[in-house]
Amino acid sequence: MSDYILELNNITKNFPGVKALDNANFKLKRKSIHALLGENGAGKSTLIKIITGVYNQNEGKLFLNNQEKSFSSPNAAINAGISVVHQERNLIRRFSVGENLMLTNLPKNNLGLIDYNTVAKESKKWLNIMELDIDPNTIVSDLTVAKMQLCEIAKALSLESKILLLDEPTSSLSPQDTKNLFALLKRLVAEQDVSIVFVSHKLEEVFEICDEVTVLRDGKNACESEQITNLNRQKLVKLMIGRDEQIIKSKKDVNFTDENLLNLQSINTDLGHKNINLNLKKGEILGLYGLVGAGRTELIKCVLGLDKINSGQILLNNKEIKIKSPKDALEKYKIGYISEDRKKEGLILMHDVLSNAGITVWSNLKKILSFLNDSIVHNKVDPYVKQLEVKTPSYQQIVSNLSGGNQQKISVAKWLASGTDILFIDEPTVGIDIKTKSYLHELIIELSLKGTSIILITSDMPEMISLADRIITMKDFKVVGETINNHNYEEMSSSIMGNIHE
Amino acid sequence: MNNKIPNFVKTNQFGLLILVIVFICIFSFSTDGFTSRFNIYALSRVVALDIMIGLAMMVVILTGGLNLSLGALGVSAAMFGGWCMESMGIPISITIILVLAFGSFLGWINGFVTVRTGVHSFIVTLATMSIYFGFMTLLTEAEAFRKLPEAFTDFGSLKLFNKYISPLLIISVLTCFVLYYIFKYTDIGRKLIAAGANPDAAELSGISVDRMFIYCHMLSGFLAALAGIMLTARIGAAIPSMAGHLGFDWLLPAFLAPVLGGTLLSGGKVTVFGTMLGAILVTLINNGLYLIDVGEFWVRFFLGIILLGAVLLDRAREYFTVKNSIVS
Amino acid sequence: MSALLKKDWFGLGLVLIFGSILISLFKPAFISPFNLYVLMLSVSLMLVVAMSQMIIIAIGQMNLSVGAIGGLVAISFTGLMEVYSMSILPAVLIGLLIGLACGFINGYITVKTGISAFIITLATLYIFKGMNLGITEAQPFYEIPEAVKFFGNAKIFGPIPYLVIIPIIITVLMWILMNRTSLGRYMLAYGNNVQSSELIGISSTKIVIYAHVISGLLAAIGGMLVVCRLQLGTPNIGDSWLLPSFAAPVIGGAILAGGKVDVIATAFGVILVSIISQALVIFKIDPFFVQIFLGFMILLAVFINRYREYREERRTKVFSDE
Amino acid sequence: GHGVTKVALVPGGPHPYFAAWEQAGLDAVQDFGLGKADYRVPAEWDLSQQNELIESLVGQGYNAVLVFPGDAVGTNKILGELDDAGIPTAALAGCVEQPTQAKFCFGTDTGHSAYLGTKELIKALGGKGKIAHFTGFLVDPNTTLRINAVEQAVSEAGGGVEIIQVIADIDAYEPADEKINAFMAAQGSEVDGIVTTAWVPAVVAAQALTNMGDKRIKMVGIDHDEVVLKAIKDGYVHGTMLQNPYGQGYIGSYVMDKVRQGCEFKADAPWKSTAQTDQFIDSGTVFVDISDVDTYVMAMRGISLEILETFDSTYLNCPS
Ligand SMILES: Nc1ncnc2c1ncn2[C@@H]1O[C@H](COP(=O)(O)OP(=O)(O)OP(=O)(O)O)[C@@H](O)[C@H]1O
Ligand SMILES: Nc1ncnc2c1ncn2[C@@H]1O[C@H](COP(=O)(O)OP(=O)(O)OP(=O)(O)O)[C@@H](O)[C@H]1O
Ligand SMILES: [Mg+2]
Ligand SMILES: [Mg+2]
Repeated sequence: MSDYILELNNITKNFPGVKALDNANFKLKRKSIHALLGENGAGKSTLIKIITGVYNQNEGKLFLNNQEKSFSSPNAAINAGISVVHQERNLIRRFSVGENLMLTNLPKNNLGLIDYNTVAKESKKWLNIMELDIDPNTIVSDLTVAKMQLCEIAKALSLESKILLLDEPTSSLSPQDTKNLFALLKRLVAEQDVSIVFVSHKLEEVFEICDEVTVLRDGKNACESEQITNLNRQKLVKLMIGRDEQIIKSKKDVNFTDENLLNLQSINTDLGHKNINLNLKKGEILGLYGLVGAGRTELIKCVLGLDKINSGQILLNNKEIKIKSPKDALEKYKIGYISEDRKKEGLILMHDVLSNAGITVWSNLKKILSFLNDSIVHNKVDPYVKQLEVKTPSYQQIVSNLSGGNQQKISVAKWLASGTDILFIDEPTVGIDIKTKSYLHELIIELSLKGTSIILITSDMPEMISLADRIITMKDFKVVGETINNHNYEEMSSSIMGNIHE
Repeated sequence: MNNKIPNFVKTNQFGLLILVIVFICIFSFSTDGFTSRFNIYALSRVVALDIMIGLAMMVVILTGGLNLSLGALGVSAAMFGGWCMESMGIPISITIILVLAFGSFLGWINGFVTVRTGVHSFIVTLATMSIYFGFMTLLTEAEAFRKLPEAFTDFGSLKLFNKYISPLLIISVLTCFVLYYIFKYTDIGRKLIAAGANPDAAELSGISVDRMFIYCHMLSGFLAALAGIMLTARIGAAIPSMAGHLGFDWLLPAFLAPVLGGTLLSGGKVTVFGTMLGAILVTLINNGLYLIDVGEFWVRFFLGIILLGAVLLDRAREYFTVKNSIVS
Repeated sequence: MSALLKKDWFGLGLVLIFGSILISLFKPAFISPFNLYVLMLSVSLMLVVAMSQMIIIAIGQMNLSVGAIGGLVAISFTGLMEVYSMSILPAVLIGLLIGLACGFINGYITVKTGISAFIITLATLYIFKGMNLGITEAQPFYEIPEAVKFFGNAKIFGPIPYLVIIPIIITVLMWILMNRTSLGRYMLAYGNNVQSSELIGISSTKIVIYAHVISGLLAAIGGMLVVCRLQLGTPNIGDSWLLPSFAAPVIGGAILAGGKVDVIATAFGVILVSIISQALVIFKIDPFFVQIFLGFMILLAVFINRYREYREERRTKVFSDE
Repeated sequence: GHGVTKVALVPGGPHPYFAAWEQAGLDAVQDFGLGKADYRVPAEWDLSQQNELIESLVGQGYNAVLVFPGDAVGTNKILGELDDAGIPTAALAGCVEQPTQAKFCFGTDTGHSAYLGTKELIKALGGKGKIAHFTGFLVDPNTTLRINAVEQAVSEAGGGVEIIQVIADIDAYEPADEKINAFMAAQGSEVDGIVTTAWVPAVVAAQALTNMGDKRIKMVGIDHDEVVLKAIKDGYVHGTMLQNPYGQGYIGSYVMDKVRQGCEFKADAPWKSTAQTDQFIDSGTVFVDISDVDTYVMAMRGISLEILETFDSTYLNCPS
């Protein structure tokens, strides 16, 4: 019997217009945590989906415990003892947390009817294991993104499978949640003989918990089951992107003036924000840090007129303004917002790349009688799409067929094209590979150097510290602290965490 | 990308076009009368109306909604036109403008109520269908307007192109081109589509989705009113029952054309020429079935079978083209 | 209490209670036994039809052919008894079988081709209705056994008609199905999010076919109940079902994009629609005003019930992505 | 000298009322030597469907069309176009409104029939009482005629009779059942008589009275649905206004053939006038109650033969 619980040999997968996997190999050792890495669109999720019966490979073989298998449906994979957390959220939003956790195996009473008491009890058990303090009867749509992600992991655990596939499980988790999760994963491997595949763009995490690494580049193996101990960050990055990583430059010369551009004065909102005071200076990158659920996104949405502001003022250039809608914000005040939820709010998934990238500039580009054609839009957005190296067969590709990271690039590109004065950027690098991440960082800095004022929301502390000029910390819908960033990681992070935990 | 097959071939429109041609061949060979001048002329008028009705529904389907009040709205507008011409003696051209404005206004009501109350357009238009039709019946006391200007009614029976084609068809085809232009080549058209496809994302990208939805409903009202005028011209009178009780008779063609044409019911995608071809296909089949003697009572049955066959064939075509575009 | 407030049927229940009290204050005849009997009859029939649509709404689709199935079964049921002198039970069974077959056809084609159910059932609407007309040539069947007539018109006790028995059983079963069985929960999950539920391992084929089969069966039952009630099998049965079949679940808070239906609220929706149309008769509304009133009442009812969900509902689409 | 006559008999949609036309057409072919007299039914009750069918019939070589107008006004246009194309048409069973190019209307004066029915009802009520009127779609111009006719009959009865409610738009069984029963529940004890002027309400109201076992309320229905006839026999319905669909189809086909052979209508033909047309020939409207419900078919046949025998001499000038 070989060491490998799962083996994929020479897997090829074709999509219309794209070869997602090209003779890729993957071997998962028993009782190991195996990192599956690669740039956006490298084929990681596709591989996971082939293992779990979502797609069928065009060529190649899959062995489970040395036996050749092919799963015709997700159910077949589940029954074979493989559980998975997909990159996309797959909870049923209108169902309770408990029911979602138990959905594959709803407990029945002797009449054959679902026993909701047991559902609650059983699911509570798994929530506890995850150290999640959620009432199992909570409806999923009431949860924050992070809680949903944790629930999804709890759900995968509840199947008690021997193989656990995690596709970017930590993308919206806070450092603390991530730490807890890793402790749990290590315990699972040690105590219950579970083997884990771990996909992530955060290399620190990979070095923290993984034993072996497989890297994909353009659907091919850049390396196969390499011991983590043989690798370091540079080597890994080089495997992934084919060249050395560029170190993010932090923005050295602070060129913003003391002039206040945007001012929020004692804002109270329907959603519960209390007495929020904020000022954004011209050319500044103002960081808005907080643990997930601190109310940052919602504050921005209130500013954009999507939710009600009960009292307080918004000043632009010291003149009071009333923003009624994002349209107002964009067209009257040149304020834009890059959403954290690209699927729901950032992109029109069923439309092609061109119309997604161009949506914010249509109004500006239109000619007489509102005339507009593809080439006008193309000329405008092309530089930005090129700059971000969006990997797409053409501008006519439907966005939902792009990999997650490339989708994110497009939702950024459209705001770059719009040329706003003020940009709210919400979690810009969730699910973005390191190469693009550094591009994005450069871009944000470049933007601010060119005079765009930016409010940056991110839960990625290193990112925050390398980019922001000044960091405001929020907690429970209130501002709890403000720090000038000196780009010293140790100092800044302890000061920020100090604000939060005081 | 694969270049062996031209892009047009991959579209639903192409599939429809083939079907239309196939059915034309079948019917011309298997029936006498199909290609007669009278029949083609008659077909052109029916098609004209079905296209217009289909387009009126299509622009609301674009928002992910429905307009059940389409028929009631069209008839109300037509009756309003009849009243303008017969009772008020308003000249034809001004009447047409008034009717279109009136239709747009009723559409605006649909849109406004939908957007402002948050009640679904399905329910809103179900209710306004009842309300528009009720007011129309009440105000007209179910009386028709028959003394319309001759220039107007003559237009409905005008025969062009060697007496083969009704001018109504030309209006519909022109409307198709205008709509195609709007959706493809204007800022506003793109915004309508974006708002329909993902309202949240569109809103956050600086599009006023509410306004776009209202525009869609107004456009629907406009097109329905245009259909109403065309029908009035065709039957030479404005009649309360010309679209059946509550305007129901328009609903099936209204759905059939865009749906066959490939318009996505979930919104965010329009196919103007698909809708046109869809309307042509349905009218052809209907006409052909009357000509081939299947027995009138079975006409509906065969229409259903053929419709089903048509969508299945189209699906097969799609499957085939997708398979062919896979890189290997 | 706050849990109660969240229920879809709560607002509707209040509207129903206050509405009924208001109507009976003005017109005491409203709560006369005979009127209650009539009300129960019309509610019974529509209840089955609404459930037949509701289950399809649950999976995020539409069934335009409910009426056509009901009509086809109604005339087959009576035709078998009249032309082939079949006795009631086998006729009922064959009727159910036809409903099942029609539903299966709808479900099977929908799920196997991936074409929207709206289109498939639009086509089968023509097919089923066409068979109906082709068979009957628009002639009704009249020879109905006495037992069937009795069932349609006798009362159990007081104002309670026999006819309510089956719809009540169906409603209870539907409640259990949608709330206490995995099949029902999977249907809702599927309606919520097709991709997710497929990833979870829920079989689309099974869900869609089951939902359509149940819908077909319910439509068949509806058709036969109408026969009991009308005491004749006319080819027109089912023609007027389509809009009410949607109106009741939607008034009851169902989201047409799928994943959210409420059996009790749907039942209340049926009652509400019946009361409104009855009130229009009781108050002797001038026939020329009836349509206008009806429109405003429906809008009002939905508006009151929906106001709470204003935000969530604002941009829900009729159809989920295909 | 105009070739064989091929008549199409086109009802407004699938409906049992017209079923007799089929046999009538076949018999006419036998008896009068027509080329064809076919019963062709539009797939739906829908004016444009009917128009489409008629248009396609021309393509199939029919050269005379008898049509139940899908709309009393709207059907005129197509009849005009047929006439222009040299195809004679006539309205059958119901009339189109003038001006029209239909040669004549052969059928029932819908308004007058409602008027007579109401008169019969009032007679049965002994000249006083409260009555209700159930009728079809409001947008059908015939409905307005019927409502007015019932009102006229009531007003002529002096002050003794009162219309307490009109229920319209109930041409489908389920809504009719719901509304008529709701009416019975609310007004059942008050109302003395019911007049129905459309097929479906007549069936449903007859059924409702039968179910209730109520013989106090007098009802006059319309047409010959079995439910109505049986209720008359059982004493729950006072009577019904019958028309003569077989005669319409039979004689209609005959006349179309004559017209195609070049016969002209006499200038002084004794046309009757209705609210819609003044070129009306009554195909026979009779009131049937329990006394003659079993024999009405014979009576109808008598009427038909009588019309047929005198038709040429009364209405036509034929080339010899
Ligand atoms: N359903 C699909 N249809 C067409 N192309 C697809 C489909 N799914 C994935 N692709 C393409 O296959 C390639 C691999 O995508 P995949 O999602 O596996 O990338 P990934 O490695 O998971 O990237 P990310 O880190 O961004 O999640 C991409 O080019 C993507 O556009
Ligand atoms: N008092 C509250 N009322 C309503 N929702 C709350 C409340 N407290 C927390 N939430 C939840 O927290 C979320 C607010 O988090 P928001 O997205 O604004 O946080 P954030 O700081 O932007 O975090 P991130 O963007 O990292 O997710 C809401 O989605 C809501 O579900
Ligand atoms: Mg991925
Ligand atoms: Mg956020």
